[in-house]
Amino acid sequence: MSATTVGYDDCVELPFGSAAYWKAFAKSIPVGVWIAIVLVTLFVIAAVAPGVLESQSPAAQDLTSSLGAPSLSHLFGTDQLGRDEFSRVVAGTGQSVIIGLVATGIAVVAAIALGLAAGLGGRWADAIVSRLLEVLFSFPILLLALLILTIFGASLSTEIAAVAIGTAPGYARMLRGQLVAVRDAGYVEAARAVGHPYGRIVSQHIFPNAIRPLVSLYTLGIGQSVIWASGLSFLGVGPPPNSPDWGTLLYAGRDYVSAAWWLEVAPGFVIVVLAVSVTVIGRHLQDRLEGRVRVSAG
Amino acid sequence: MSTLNTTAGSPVAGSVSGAPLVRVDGLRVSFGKSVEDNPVVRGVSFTLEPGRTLAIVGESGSGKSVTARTLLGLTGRNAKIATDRFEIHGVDVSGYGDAQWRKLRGRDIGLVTQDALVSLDQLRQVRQDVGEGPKIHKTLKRKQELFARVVELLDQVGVPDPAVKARQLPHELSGGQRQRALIAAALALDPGILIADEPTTALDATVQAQVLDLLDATRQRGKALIIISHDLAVVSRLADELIVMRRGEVVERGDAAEILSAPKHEYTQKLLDAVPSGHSRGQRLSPSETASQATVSDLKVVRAHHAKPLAGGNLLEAAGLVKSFTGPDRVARRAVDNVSFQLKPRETLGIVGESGSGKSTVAKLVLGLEEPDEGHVRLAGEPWSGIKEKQRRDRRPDLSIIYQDPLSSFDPRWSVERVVQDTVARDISDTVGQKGRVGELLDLVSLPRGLRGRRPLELSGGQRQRVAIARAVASSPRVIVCDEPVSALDVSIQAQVLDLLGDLRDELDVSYVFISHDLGVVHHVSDRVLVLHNGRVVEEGGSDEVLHNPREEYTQKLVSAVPRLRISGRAQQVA
Amino acid sequence: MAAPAPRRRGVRATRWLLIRVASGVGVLWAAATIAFLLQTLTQQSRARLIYDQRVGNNSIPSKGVTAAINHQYGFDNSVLHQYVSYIGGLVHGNFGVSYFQHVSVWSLIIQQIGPTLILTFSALILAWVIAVGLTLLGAGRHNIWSSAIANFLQMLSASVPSYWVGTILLVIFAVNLHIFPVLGGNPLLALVLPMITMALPVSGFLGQVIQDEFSSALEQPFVTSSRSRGITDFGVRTVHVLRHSVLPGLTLSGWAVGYLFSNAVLVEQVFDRAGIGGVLTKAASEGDVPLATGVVLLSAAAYVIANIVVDILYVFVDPRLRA
Amino acid sequence: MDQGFTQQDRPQRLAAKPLKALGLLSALLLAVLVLAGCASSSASSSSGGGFQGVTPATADQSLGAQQPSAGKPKPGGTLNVAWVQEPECIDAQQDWVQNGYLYSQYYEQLVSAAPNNKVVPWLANSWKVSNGGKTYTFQLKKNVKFTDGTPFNAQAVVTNFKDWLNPKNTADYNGYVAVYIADVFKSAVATGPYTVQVNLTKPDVFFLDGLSQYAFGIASPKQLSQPAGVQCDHPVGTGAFKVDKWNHGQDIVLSRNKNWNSAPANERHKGPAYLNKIDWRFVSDNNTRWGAFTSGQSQLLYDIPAVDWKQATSRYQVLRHTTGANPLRFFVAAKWGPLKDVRVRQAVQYAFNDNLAVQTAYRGERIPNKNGSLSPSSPGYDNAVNNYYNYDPAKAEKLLSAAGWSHRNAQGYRTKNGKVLSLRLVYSADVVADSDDLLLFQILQQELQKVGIKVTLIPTPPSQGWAAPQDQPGQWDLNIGYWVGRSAEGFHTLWSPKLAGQPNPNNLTGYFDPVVTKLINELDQTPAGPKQTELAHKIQVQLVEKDAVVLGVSGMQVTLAAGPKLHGLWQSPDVGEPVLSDAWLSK
Repeated sequence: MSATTVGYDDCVELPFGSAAYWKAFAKSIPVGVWIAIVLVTLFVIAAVAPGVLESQSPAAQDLTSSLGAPSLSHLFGTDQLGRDEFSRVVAGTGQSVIIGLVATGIAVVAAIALGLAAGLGGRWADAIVSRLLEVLFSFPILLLALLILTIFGASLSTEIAAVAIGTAPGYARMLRGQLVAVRDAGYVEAARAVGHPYGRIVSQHIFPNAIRPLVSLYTLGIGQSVIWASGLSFLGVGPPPNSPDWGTLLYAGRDYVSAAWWLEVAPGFVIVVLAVSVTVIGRHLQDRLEGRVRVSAG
Repeated sequence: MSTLNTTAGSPVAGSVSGAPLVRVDGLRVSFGKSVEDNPVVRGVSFTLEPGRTLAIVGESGSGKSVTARTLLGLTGRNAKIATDRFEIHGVDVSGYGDAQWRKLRGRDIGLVTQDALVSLDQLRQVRQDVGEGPKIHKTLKRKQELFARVVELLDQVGVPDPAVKARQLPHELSGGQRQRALIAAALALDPGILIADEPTTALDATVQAQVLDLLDATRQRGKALIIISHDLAVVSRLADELIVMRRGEVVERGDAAEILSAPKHEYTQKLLDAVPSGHSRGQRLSPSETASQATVSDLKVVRAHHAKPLAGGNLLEAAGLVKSFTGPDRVARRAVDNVSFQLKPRETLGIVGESGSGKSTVAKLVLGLEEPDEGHVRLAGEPWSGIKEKQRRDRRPDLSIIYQDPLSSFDPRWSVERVVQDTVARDISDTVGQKGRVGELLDLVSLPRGLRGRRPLELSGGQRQRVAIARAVASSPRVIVCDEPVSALDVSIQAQVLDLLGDLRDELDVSYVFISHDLGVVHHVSDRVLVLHNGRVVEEGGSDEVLHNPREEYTQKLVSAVPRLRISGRAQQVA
Repeated sequence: MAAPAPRRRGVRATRWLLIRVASGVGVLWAAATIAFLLQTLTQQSRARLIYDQRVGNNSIPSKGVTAAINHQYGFDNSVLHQYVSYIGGLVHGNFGVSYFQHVSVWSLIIQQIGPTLILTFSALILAWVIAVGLTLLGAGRHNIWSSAIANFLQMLSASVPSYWVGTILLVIFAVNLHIFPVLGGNPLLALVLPMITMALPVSGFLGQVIQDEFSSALEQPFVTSSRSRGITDFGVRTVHVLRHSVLPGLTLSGWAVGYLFSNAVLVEQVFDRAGIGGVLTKAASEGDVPLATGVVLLSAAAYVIANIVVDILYVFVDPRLRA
Repeated sequence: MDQGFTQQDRPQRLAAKPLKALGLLSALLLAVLVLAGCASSSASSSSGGGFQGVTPATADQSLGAQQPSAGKPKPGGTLNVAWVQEPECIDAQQDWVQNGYLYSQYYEQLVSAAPNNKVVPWLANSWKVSNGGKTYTFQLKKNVKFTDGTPFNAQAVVTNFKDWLNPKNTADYNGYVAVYIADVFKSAVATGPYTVQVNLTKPDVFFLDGLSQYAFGIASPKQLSQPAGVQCDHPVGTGAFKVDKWNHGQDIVLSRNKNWNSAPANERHKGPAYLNKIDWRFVSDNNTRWGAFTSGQSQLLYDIPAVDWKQATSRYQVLRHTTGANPLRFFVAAKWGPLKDVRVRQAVQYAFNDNLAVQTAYRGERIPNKNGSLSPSSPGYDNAVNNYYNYDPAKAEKLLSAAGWSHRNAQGYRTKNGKVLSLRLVYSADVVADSDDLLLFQILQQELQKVGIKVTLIPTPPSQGWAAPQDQPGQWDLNIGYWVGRSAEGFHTLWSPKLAGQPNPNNLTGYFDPVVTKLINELDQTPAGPKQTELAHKIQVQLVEKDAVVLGVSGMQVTLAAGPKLHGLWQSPDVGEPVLSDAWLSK
């Protein structure tokens, strides 16, 4: 027998909330995750208060300096109308991030409803919802989104709905699996043996534990949603071409990729940075929730 | 079992004849920055001669497995190793690189690890793993030759139907067959040295005995054997020499028989004392400093609130329990078949059985977590099975459980305090009162106060089991079902937990249904014993009666298979 | 215990496959139902849509014309009648008629599905090659930097919009360096850039699961056990560990087919390749509902088939499932 | 055999949001024109109803590098063409102008468009106008066969007329044809095997102009009898090329019609085309299309991306044709909203810096034109009208203040009674407006913002077809569009209150001025000459100067770039189609 018990007697318990705790907490976060947090903070600032980051008005045209290469005064260069591309990217953050947040949010909420029905609703509910998920899963996400846009017409809300519908089955399936696993977990049995009512067991144990991975998945999903949504804009079937989101900038920049590469590279780069940042944070959250990262002195 | 043929594999190039097979002086191993940085092995020395068996004994974290692996150059990439002298076949191997070690592995030294299910590649046929050594070392190139050798090896280690089994997957073999196959794989190139690292852990007692016989036969044919174990009984059967390790250090070494009969070091003594058996009944297994410090009287008061007076003589009564499960092949199997027993107040009923005997299912039926197909359970004279969960809920505090794996029975998000509080909350509504009671309970099981804010994952195995016990007694139950509560623990921790359970029985006036595969443990704790086999009760009676003088053949086999400490003059027997 | 007779095993396998196929057909039936319901939800009058596209201007159709179109396309039947004839048509491979191209949806798609399938599956294979190659080289090494870099690369490639990478690759390697054709040309050469573009994100996702599993399999006792028989590091990685780590990758591959189909729509657009992507985008932007639905349904079918294949491969890789 | 076809059912209201078309003639063509006279021997080369002479400033051009002299034309080879939009159907019954370029490769009309608004013989060798301009008698070419072997004769022409104008025949009904002739068409009768007589209800001086356009291509009667789906994929004409295969989503392969003997009078060489095959690829993406062209994979590029215009003109031979009829312009809502006030409409005119906007958005590819009522390439175009509203923001501000929009809010927008002066600019994304047009809108947005007018851009998605609610009356204030044709017949198409007996669907503004209507009626019956010019002038002044119901942007320019190996390319004066029967490839 190799009982893999690790002695934690060396660890000094830190009171939650103390200065020392926070210091240790900060130390337990790797540098890469810190960078990601800083970047995401910048994105949040750009979304909430774009004026802070914009070096000039994103709409200010200067037709005499159109298609200027990146420089100190124009970090991402200027576009066809001499507008500062950096400011335009900043201005587009709000809508893009909202698409990501809302689409993923709707997907997660729908997934929770479906997942709960399947995971806890009994054999029939499980069978029906699981089949439904399998069916939804069989529709490739972008194709389903395009079909929805075909039928309901292109608009920002349809796009968000399409991305949400496309991504929800993935979350729901995961949540269902999680619920089923948690339902049979030892601590649920232990709680039953104590004599707690089932409702309390669901709310205290099953749901919180099953939902945990969704927190990090939600984070990971935001990046993918932004990518899908910008893909729809790229196909020209997303929101109106003059809306300020990144996908539209990419779509507009494509014509200029030879003449003014920065118009294509900059918004794409920003999407990648956002997606990677939230992925890094999401994975770190995953590690934390699964207990792979601990806050301790030493 | 046919004799193993010794078509000797070639020894190390340049080996010095007459030199010991292995000679290690001052072995130090560390996984830190340097060999001095928090070493896990701190100066181990031994020599190994042909036909001799060296046993290395210790609890987890003693460094015994690391020591064994160092002999194969498998300590790990980031291990720092230093020796004063390190020779195999008289050749200095201290500076060997991986390529040089590879030539030794399998050919000169074979390794048998524990838990054959995961030590064999589950995605490959048994023959592929068994024949891997000859294939890698290119001693047998033709497919037919290789297969013939595999069949021969499997036959030699006593795997029935070897030609068929060779083509099966590990999970299609029984546990014993797998362990034999693993030994066959280690013997494939006929190495002079065989290292067996916990070779019988996780095996049922009867199978364990067979595997030990097999290893013994190997040794008798001139192999040198190094056996690593936490179990002194296992070791006592085979070892010529014994090394006892603790925290990387050798605390005692010498002739096995001498050490076991007259241990010089107190740690060795403690280990020997900690082994539970029929003889240890009523005695403490661990030094007494871990005894509970709580004032138990408070706890008894709580009990009075909800315990109904006992009607009739039996606290718990199971009659004709039957439970079937449908397997993936849609065939229903009876996991429990006509099991009946009674439990009287302050009594401990031991339920013994090997894996698959249905003992855990009995636990679930007793707890009312599963409904029996037939038969019934009564608790304190009132029906416990066949009623609605709602009706059971109020009476659940009378019954609680301690699991083998406490970790999975704790919500991973919750602190130790909250885990216990969750149970307390049934009876006490105000938070201050709950916290106070939790404190008392954790004091009762002697869990250090500093650990109470931690999550279960951050505790050691013994600490976790203490939390589980605190939770189990929190509702002041009349009956606690203990399902293999000490199987995952080191022997000294096991001793502490068993002592704690014993103390609580006396102090809290509870009865136990104690389920275990370990006859020694069951004998130590139980007043009466129930022997289960394939879901049926084979034998029942007072524990001394059943375990000393078993009437049924199965029980006899079970009892005789238990490894005993073979100590001259101290003639200890487990059962 | 004797091995089951081969014939019995064959019968069982056939039965398993039949059940699997039947459930796949069930999924497709449900998918078709959903697709049908979506079609009936089309916001505009479908007759108006057809009329508009046909006349190419914004005149208003007379009632007679509308009725003629409604009759021609069967929109004047009850929903149930439409549903029955739609599903009935699907059974016979009739996906309806394109509103604007007047030919059967099936014939339009069948012309285009080939290049998409080639692109999708070659990208999947390339993704596997990249993921497995990097894993064999990098996973479980104790060099923190190399695993951190590998990890980062995987996250990066999973976070990069394919159309963006595609555009950049196209401009650099085709438009400017002329290494690959911009349009058409040698079909193999023309496949290279789109294939890489498609494979990148999938290799990131695949790499993550394969590598995770690979690393944990590398810690398994059977690895130590095999090493104790003298196997080389490379040997243990390829002979033992790889097979274990491939399993979650296979599961993911079923999903990846859908993901690749999605990305094919974008990548085909970027590289102006033939394929269902162009058909769908055009159908979507014009409102050619039967065509869009047909593409989506056939992709669902491809997904279902791919998952059956994955299940079969799974059994192939994991012999435990054969019993 | 006097089978005729009398139009009984008037076609439904037709037509259109302006078509993105391009017609033009190249300067090369001018030089070659003379040939037309020789080639048409007995043809009564009559002029169409249009005007004589071309405004020099807007002459079609051959720009950029001249092709090196490549010696004598060599037959053979495959021409790779990089085009933009792929049609739904490629038979002539789908009248989208993007299809027109293709049709011209395999369909032929009775008459051919020639420079200076002339028409010259094509499938008709000659024609006579009689009955006071109400009867046209065409003598057809003999021994001409459709590429499916069907003989071309009078009956075939009658069948085409019949099908074009029969709204019940949904497969063959031709909305574009209807717009042109439904108001005057009475019947088409085969008066001999090779004689067709077309009777009109009243004289129409633009009738021949209409017949010269791509939509009037004569299809094989056998083709017309096929179901819609077959026709869609397999058009059959008499042209220099025939359709081999349409790989949907990718390309259309055309091959030479070896028996071609029906060249128009303005064709530059005799006998079948030089090119063996044409691979007509659809590459909607600007980048890829340009890349395919510069890498030499395509020898002929359509619609040069504005951003590459400079490079194209400096490195390649570039052809540019300005289409006739109506230029690129905004409809200005005169019947509702703030623009109901003519002063506000005029202010918008003054506030729009067309030179800067067009130069920035199109980078030289297009030429600014503020006269939104008539294309600069159309005879009769009045340049004075173009200059009437020269950029003058100060005047704009004055007009707005005078109109009561004198207050400004915090954002700087003008208000009246608390209402912001706000305009909705509606455009059909990707169909009418491309990404370059979008830049133009954004510049206009900024220009108008400077004088205190707020502009919101509202795209109508392609999936809403031509019935977008945003295009309905009252839902927009500025609406971009163009109408491609040959010349002043565009007035009739856009500004007549009725078209083919129905309220005019091409006019979204609801503005129908009785004075203008009267002038248009007069114009349609007035042969070319000073009187006609005078009428056209009056209409332009009324529409632009007085009522400001259109805001001109630029002419509609159709651009082609030819690779170094492609020679002999020219653009038809119809809508600027590349004439590939004269083109050839050097090694």
